[in-house]
Amino acid sequence: MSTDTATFAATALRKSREPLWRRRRVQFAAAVVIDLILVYVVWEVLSTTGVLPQRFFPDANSVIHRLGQLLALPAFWAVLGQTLQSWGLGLIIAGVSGTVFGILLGSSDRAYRFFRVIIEVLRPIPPIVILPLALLLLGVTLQMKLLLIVQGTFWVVLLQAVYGVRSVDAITLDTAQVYGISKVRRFLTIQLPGSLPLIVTGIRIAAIFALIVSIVAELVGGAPGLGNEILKAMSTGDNETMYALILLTGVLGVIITAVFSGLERIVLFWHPSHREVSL
Amino acid sequence: MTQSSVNPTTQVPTVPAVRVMGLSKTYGKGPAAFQAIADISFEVYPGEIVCIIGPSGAGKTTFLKCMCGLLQATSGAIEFEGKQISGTPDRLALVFQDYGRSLMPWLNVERNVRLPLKGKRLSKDEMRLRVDDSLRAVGLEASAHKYPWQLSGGMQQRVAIARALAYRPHVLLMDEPFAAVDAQTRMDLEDLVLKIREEFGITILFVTHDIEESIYLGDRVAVLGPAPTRIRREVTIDLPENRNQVDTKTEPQFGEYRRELMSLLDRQISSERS
Amino acid sequence: MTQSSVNPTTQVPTVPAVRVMGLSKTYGKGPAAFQAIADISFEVYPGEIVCIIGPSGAGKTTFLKCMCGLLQATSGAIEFEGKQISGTPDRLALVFQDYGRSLMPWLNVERNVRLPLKGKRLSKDEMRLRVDDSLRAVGLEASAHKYPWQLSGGMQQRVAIARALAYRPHVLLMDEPFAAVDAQTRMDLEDLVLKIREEFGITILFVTHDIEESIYLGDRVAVLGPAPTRIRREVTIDLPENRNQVDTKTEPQFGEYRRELMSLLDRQISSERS
Amino acid sequence: MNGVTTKTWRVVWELILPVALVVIWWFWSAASTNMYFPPLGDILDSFGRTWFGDGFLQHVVPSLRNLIIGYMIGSVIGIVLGVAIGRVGWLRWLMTPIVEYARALPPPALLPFAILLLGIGPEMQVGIIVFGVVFVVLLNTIDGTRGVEPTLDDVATVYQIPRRYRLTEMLLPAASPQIVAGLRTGISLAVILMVVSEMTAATQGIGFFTLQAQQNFNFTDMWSGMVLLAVIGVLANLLFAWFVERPLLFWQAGANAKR
Amino acid sequence: SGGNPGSLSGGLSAQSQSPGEQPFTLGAVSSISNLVWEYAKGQGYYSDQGLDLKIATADSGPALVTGVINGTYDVSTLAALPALVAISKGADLRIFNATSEVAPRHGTSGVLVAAKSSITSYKDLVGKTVATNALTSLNVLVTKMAVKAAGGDPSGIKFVALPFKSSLQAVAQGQVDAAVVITPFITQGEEAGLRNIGDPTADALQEGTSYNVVITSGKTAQNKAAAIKGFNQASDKAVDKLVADPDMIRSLAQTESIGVSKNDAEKMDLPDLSSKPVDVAKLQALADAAQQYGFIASKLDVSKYVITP
Ligand SMILES: Nc1ncnc2c1ncn2[C@@H]1O[C@H](COP(=O)(O)OP(=O)(O)OP(=O)(O)O)[C@@H](O)[C@H]1O
Ligand SMILES: Nc1ncnc2c1ncn2[C@@H]1O[C@H](COP(=O)(O)OP(=O)(O)OP(=O)(O)O)[C@@H](O)[C@H]1O
Ligand SMILES: [Mg+2]
Ligand SMILES: [Mg+2]
Repeated sequence: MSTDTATFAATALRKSREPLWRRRRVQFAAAVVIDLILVYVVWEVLSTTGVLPQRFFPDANSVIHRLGQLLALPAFWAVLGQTLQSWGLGLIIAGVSGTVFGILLGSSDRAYRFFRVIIEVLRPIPPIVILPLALLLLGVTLQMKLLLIVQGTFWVVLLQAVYGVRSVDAITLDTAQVYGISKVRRFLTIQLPGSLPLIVTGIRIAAIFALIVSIVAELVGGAPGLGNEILKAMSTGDNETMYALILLTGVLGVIITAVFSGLERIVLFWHPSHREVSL
Repeated sequence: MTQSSVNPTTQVPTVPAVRVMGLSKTYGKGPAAFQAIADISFEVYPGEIVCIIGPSGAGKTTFLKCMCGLLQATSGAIEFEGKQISGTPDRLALVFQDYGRSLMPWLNVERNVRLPLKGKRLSKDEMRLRVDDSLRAVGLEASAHKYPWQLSGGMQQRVAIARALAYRPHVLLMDEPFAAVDAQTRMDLEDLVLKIREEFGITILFVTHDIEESIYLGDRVAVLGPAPTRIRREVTIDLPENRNQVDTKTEPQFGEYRRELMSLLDRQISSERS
Repeated sequence: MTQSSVNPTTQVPTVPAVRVMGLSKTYGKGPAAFQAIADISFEVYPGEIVCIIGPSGAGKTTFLKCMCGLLQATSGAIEFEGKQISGTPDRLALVFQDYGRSLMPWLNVERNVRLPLKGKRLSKDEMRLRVDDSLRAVGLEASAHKYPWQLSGGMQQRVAIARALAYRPHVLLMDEPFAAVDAQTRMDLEDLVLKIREEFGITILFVTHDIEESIYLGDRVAVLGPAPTRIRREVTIDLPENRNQVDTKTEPQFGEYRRELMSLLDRQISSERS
Repeated sequence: MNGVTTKTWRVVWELILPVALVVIWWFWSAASTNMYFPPLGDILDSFGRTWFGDGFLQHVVPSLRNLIIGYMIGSVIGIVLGVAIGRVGWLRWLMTPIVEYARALPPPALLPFAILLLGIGPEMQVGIIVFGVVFVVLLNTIDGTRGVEPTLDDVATVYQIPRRYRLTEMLLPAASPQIVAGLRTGISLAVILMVVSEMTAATQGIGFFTLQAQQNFNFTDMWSGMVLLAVIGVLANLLFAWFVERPLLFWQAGANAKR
Repeated sequence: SGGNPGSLSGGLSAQSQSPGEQPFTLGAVSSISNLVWEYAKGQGYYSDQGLDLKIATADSGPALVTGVINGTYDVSTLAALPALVAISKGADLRIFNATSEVAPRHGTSGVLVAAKSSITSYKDLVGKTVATNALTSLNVLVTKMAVKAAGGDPSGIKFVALPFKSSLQAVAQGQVDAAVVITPFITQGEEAGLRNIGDPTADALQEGTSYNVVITSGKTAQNKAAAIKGFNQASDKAVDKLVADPDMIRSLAQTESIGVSKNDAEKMDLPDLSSKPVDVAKLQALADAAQQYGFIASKLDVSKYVITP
């Protein structure tokens, strides 16, 4: 889709000349700021009125203060890097393989039926439960984290891709068949783009899952990373650090989503939800 | 469409380009089953244009879809250029009635037209030439970089036609291809159809609701009855070659055919309604 | 369509049913902008049928969509029954050119037709009556329980028409509504349009590519030029009331109008192409 | 083709792979002395003992109850919020960051907070499940309702279809392929969260039993818990396919089927 | 609990490897006892033995045991009970060092109840809900033993697993009746107005019982005997220094890697550190008790698994 990408780049350039408020990034940033203020106010109110007892749940200021301290530590960034490394690798593995298998299974009812039971058996197995086995086989390693992340996210992407393929308009597929378009090309130019709307949702969900699972793998399995720090803070009762880190994972989620939404607008420019409605 | 590498086929051929034998099609099973095609047999020879007319819901689209392997016929057989087919035959193109949905919304006009040419061992230049030629032929050269959802209905339909033309099929099936274009463009496109038949010797099956169009274009016109459909009558159109919009349509014979086909359709429909 | 609770409107009206003033429409912004409508002003009086013809891609669909508030006009104003509107006016119906996509695939034919009646304070019986009546009028009473994807193109289009009829609008906009139906059905539907105008005094704006159809149905025919479009000419059709397919179309005046409109369109298109 | 034999063949076809894998597992593990990978025979033994005895009432019933309640509540909230957020511009603008924010919080790390708010007991466990399911369904619903075919939207506008019918007859069905995908992902997530929610503060439940077995180095029991989770997953998905997916998406299957 | 600048970073104080030192990994759950290893490492005791020690934090006994068995960790430190349970299930483990043993004073663990609670003694726990960090933990065993010794029926107590901090909160909010916690949570609980009714570890176990141990796998014990010996010596040296200097413990507890708040560190009961070798007989008694309360299925001969490096 390289030519198309060029077209988008052109569109994006054009967009930059739009008035400030019409730019999505500006709107998003504004919403983030407003939301932060809202959350902060609610949190403070709950703390001061005692709904959240301060002994067990720190107030907003001290958590923010703590987060500020953490951000200044170089060691903190190293930890964050470890979490993000496993997140990125795991997501790529699960995203690519889930998309490919999903489209293959979605376009062949027979293949789907062949693997159906196995998929349904493996899918709901919680990463936490297979953790000891992963630990045993792979030790506290990056591979162990990746195994858990892929187990936690592969199925999401796979399933969305299966549903995505099924939602591709039958007439576009008929067109491909009539014009003798080869299977490979059909996959790349019709089934993939046609099912992208659902796959993209799947990958967005998976991106967050992957983050959650890598943190859980660190928290429960002892791999280094943000989760491990949460665990340490939890076991010494250091609530400020614990909630500062949890707060941070949420922020990571927002950042990840912002990035993915941007990508999505590029890839799905043609879809009704992204067409530039020129009203 | 300025090239002329293929000789026009004018001699009488022996092997039919398409041969349909005892085709029938029933949708669904059990009590919900619906028989669309009762029994159709006929032949089309290379370079012929056969028009198909019939009431709405007769089974014309169903018939075309069976011919190109998109639907599995319930019984009967289809031969293409002498060989019985299963699946979609090579070098066949179909202009869908549902033109809007047959275009990929993620590709612009040019890339939609080019899509079927990919992987067909054409040089880049050849490909571009074909795409440009056929877009020009349907009057869309200025909209090559628009996306389908930025086009009017008639323009979308013309993109679908351009795609079929660029493909240079041996057999071209067209399902009400000019339904959404204006009168003038329609005439131009009709002449385009005659021209490409002349130039490339393409065999064409053409479904239309416009009786005059069917006479103007067709070597023969097949009239279908209401579902479950059969061929009620095949009318051979004996108008001079080198047809043109003004002279051909004013010939007295044209009016004759018009009346004949009209009454054929009319009778059926009133019998269906009674 | 057997009821006649509304009086036919025959006296000369003073307030136009629809009034369009200086309408223009540009899609997109900046260098990619495309002006579809340059400047359109005109009026339609209650009970009138105005046909709109023009080349493919002129801006006819865009115009209808602006009129019913689906698209925001770039400039200009629209009045319905004397009141300037923003948004969609009440009791207006549109038969979409994209008929296939305008039906809900999860509702069967009957429920598709009934959908707009819901929440309109109609009794169950009244609703059923209207749905049945309009399905019968388009000849689909036998397919009431089929789903849109089980219908032929022409049948889908007729469902869309039935939906508009059952809604009993004051103003009915139709965008090439008979493009996919056969000649005979088309004539029946044309007469149906005349009949409901007669019965309910509906005001109708009718986009078509069929010049004869526009003359047969219209009190006036507006000819649009290519995009960016304006009204090139409004031709008032002075044929006797009580039109019918055989007599009206053979009147010499009919031929006159036909030639006039043809040449109007023709000239535009050739000037566009040069 | 005979309808009965096709059906039989279908079932056989679906069972080839799982049966083959189980057989391989059986023989591969039969002589195992590794405490982490006990023989399949032992696992099935433990399965029968654990889940068909008192364990059924003690562990399976409360877990399933939490699972079902949590899943239902989560799905409903997800769909309702999703439709609202998907269709109302300013709401989407305002809510996107919060939704994305909350979604990224790892449930195990949230346990202390959940305990603080909901105490210990079924409410907390249901709450954790709801929290997870909501976001998956929500996201899919938002995307689904935003991608509705524009012509259908136009139909609703022109015919001034009242909001509630627009919702029930148009938006929800149009978005249903995507919503169903979300609901389906939500099932496995709910099972996972059921286990997570029983990590702490639980005294019963399938997850509790499984994690407890793991804590006690009872790997045979742990495997039998995993087998049960898998069985629940399969059954839940089957029920879903039969009672939700088929009736809801019949039109899509019909429109896209090769007839 | 007040904020504690820089308490993040425990496992990640850049583990640069000096040339010639053998990498050696210790698995541990995050706990105050870890200050021993941090201290020894900081003082260079391990380097003196030619070891480059890396401390990895895991969240549970099984994770530590698994890590030792597959060789991810050379050694792990954990409570004696889960180690014994793992051995009884067939894990190939060796116990070689006691890091904490029951001291003649109270303060190792505590049973905290709400100030207004009617519970005043172990016996009152019968029929109540008690929170503690894990169900297969020493806390559960000793609480049951203490209740039995006080004449109650321990099977009538309902235990739930909660992180220590949450269990304090649960007691304060009345969601559970009592919480069994260890230092420094005892202090935290008391500060929050909870009442401590006793130290079941000290009450139930013989003085000198090793309740925290260091384990390794049978294979590592053979292959890396010298390294283990070095580790043992360095750790013992650190414990001896620390036991002699309680203020050092309090200040170490506040360092980044341990993360106890200043307030808690100053008021908390000191952890029972020990450099003595494992007392096999007392550990056997613990194993027998574990068997009696159902943690271990059959009689376990502890002496087979205790080694002296
Ligand atoms: N998927 C389907 N399931 C059941 N019946 C169907 C299906 N598709 C088409 N039909 C029925 O088959 C008949 C023939 O349909 P077809 O589309 O071939 O008609 P057509 O001749 O092309 O009509 P038109 O001129 O209106 O396009 C119709 O009555 C239609 O209702
Ligand atoms: N969303 C859009 N963005 C940009 N251009 C558009 C868009 N929609 C329509 N156009 C352009 O506006 C012009 C008018 O389109 P419109 O659909 O109104 O034509 P029409 O008169 O209805 O033609 P037809 O008879 O073929 O249906 C076309 O040239 C088309 O390319
Ligand atoms: Mg058709
Ligand atoms: Mg149009």
